[in-house]
Amino acid sequence: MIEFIPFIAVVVMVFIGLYAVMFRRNLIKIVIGITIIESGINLFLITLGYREGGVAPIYTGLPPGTAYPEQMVLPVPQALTLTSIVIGVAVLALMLSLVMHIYRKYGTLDVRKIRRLKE
Amino acid sequence: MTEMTKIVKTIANILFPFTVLFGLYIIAHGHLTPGGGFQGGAVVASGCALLLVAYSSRWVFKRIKEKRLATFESIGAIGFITVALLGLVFSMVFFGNFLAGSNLLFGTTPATGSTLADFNTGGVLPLMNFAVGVKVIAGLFVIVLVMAYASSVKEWGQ
Amino acid sequence: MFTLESGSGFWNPLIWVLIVFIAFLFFYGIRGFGKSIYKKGTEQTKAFLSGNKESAPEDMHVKASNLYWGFTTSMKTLYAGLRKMHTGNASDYVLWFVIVLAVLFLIFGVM
Amino acid sequence: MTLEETLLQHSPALIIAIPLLSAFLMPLVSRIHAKLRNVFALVMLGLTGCFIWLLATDVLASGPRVYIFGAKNLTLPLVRILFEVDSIGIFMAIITIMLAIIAVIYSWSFMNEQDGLDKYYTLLLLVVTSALGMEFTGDIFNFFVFLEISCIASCALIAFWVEEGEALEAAFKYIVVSAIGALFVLFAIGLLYAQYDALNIATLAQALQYTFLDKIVLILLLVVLGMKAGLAPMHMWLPDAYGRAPPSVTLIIISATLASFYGVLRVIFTLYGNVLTTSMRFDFPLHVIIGWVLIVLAIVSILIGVIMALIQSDLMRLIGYTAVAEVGYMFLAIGTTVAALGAPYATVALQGGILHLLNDAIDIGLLFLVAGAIYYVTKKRSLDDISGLARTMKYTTVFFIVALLAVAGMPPLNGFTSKFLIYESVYQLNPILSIVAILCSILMLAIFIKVLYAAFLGPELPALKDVKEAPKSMLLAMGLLASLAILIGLFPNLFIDTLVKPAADALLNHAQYITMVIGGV
Repeated sequence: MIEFIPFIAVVVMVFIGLYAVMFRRNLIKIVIGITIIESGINLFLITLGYREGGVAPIYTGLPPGTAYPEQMVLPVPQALTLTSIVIGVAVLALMLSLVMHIYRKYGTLDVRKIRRLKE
Repeated sequence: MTEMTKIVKTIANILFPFTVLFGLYIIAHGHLTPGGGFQGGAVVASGCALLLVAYSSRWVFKRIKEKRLATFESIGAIGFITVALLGLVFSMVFFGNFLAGSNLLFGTTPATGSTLADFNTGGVLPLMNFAVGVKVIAGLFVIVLVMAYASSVKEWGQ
Repeated sequence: MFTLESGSGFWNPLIWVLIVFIAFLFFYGIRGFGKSIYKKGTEQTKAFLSGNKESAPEDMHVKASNLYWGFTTSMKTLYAGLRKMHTGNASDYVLWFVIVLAVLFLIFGVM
Repeated sequence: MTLEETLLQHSPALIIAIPLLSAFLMPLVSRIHAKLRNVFALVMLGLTGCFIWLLATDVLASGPRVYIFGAKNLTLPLVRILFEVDSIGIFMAIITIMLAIIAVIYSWSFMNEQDGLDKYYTLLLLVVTSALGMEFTGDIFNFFVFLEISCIASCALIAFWVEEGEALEAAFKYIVVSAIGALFVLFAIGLLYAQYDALNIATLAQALQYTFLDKIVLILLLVVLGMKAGLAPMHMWLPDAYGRAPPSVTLIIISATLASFYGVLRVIFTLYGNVLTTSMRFDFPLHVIIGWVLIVLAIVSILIGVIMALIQSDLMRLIGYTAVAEVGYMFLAIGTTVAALGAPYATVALQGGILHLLNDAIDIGLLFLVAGAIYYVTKKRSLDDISGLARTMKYTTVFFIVALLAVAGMPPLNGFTSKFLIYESVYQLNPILSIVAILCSILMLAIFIKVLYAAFLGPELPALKDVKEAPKSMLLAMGLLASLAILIGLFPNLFIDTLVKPAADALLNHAQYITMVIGGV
């Protein structure tokens, strides 16, 4: 059971993020919601690569007596997570700068009032 | 953002070189330990953000031009792709590691097994880490700088 | 080479072009029977509106949103529904995405 | 090895590397001289086009090509990033580079009064790079990375007219929707990696078992990529983004959208190609369910796109809704192919759908260029404020009429050839679908007749007395697309035999795609 807790956390985080995006009105909160989803998915990837009692996959820094490569955690999901984090930073910066510009133009952060483009 | 008190400034002055040094260490050891260009670059950029918080964003904006940072960012990206293209030239494959095992710069072959890390290994990986590091330092710093500056000015962009 | 086969029919653009060309020649021939009394820049070319004066271009201009008035009016209920659907709210865009995901999960889950 | 062989061998990498390198060289180049920037972008895209041409001739003649990054040979386990280029990938690449070159030609005059153009060209080249990467990659995680690059870069381009609040709004909506979508793609990739320990599309396709998790992956990938391609009812970002981006940018975003559509094709036909005939409950094979789901969504897209376009008064937004309908036609063709997998008309439907990809890019692109030309000379967006432009903009009117007939599927223009194939094959699956498609095509003609009347015919307004014809580079860009539309319309077989049929075969014959990688180990 204990090994499922990260996955439950992933689902909870994704749903909290989706809730924030769908039902919160403030643009900043929507942006926060997206980052929560992203963290949930990063947690999912990290959990995939984790091995019970594994060590960090540093080739030259193995503790004496560890079997190589059976006791290392998987490095590929970590690489995926790193890439995802890097992309997340770019998306976050872009979204926040758009929010700043939108606030300047619309004078509000309420998502229900930012809909000049409809129908 | 306005200037902060003298205490904050002094602490920032002391911490700034160490933060930058630590970031550069992470960039340089990217091929041996966890970390690399992006992580180290983020640490250096957060050191620069420390300056932004302590001194005002105007103070930083006067000293460092946004255009120059953008140029550095391009140089980082160009360096990365150039190394990849050099792999195409020297080892006939894009992103090829032409320096590994050549006993030149970063070219020695590491000993197998659990040994001490040898800095002079990794082939083109450290070079790519440096390129990415330059790009990330410049990129993240310009993002933070422009955002901080823009939110401190009432009628910005005009 | 120029015939596009679809398994149950075919389409040859060159035959089509040929037919249009022949039709054009035909009508051009008919046009030749008319009298050539047309003169540019005379009263002939002015619009005849039952003796009324031609109004200013702004008044004659039928705006684009007034076109197809009949169609949109008769489809009023449909358009009311579609307008309600296109709220322009960014949250609703995500909501639609989640709804489609949920419906597909349901379909694939049952099947 | 001769020089040509060497270039050919490395062309998949170079096709990505050249636009990427030139994107980051752009800020430095534009410091030298402003005009040099335009020339540089055009030359670099032309060079990329040459490599695509070189690769296309080889791929069409002798089958798919694999390119491995960072190593000469494949070794197990397959953790290498690799590109796999087959006929459908090269077909998409040709569309992308064509749109990119035309967009750069168009922006020469269209954007020359703007500032910040170095960033504009950098982002434009990045979108081109990412679209090409999505089309060539043989690695599903790499696909995700390129998808994210394309969404970030095109979002920044949509907000390029930053002084307009609506552009920012459209960009924000686009980034919210596509960021969430891309995260779900990453989630799906994680699920695939968890089960099969691989990220390579060919290896995954080989190992796929259609377990419960694979079901989730399939739905996530289909819905997200469908959304990025503009499938209703998740299409709402599309008219916003298309309508508010500069028209030259819209052309590039069309290619990114089509790359997402290519992703749908790749997921269904290659990734799930082995399990499409799996029997589900009630003895329905999987492909029938996928096919009918796609068909229903496609019909909804066509209807919503056409009906909503009828009441728009903003010209670019109107074209955006028609683009939704056009995407619907493509999905209708793909849905028919999947639902009737194995039947002779399924191949015809697939050919129609793939040809419609090209035609959609040309027609919608041409319409946006015309709308951009109108905006450039009148500075007005609404159709209510313009009238009688045919008197002063003769060439633009001609190009608009070509685009109108093409997009409405009137013979002998290109829209007709692909729609003809789609109607004929869909009719054999279900006649009602075909009738709906034809009726919506007629409605589309009505919509554009309205635009023709409102913008080009009618009385000449005094406010528009001194408008001039659009500048030469814009006319050249429109002329290129219009002549392509006529060319494909008159000689459809030329394109179908050389490009479309190999592409359709490559999709249906997924075993070849898999053995290229698995057999190469």
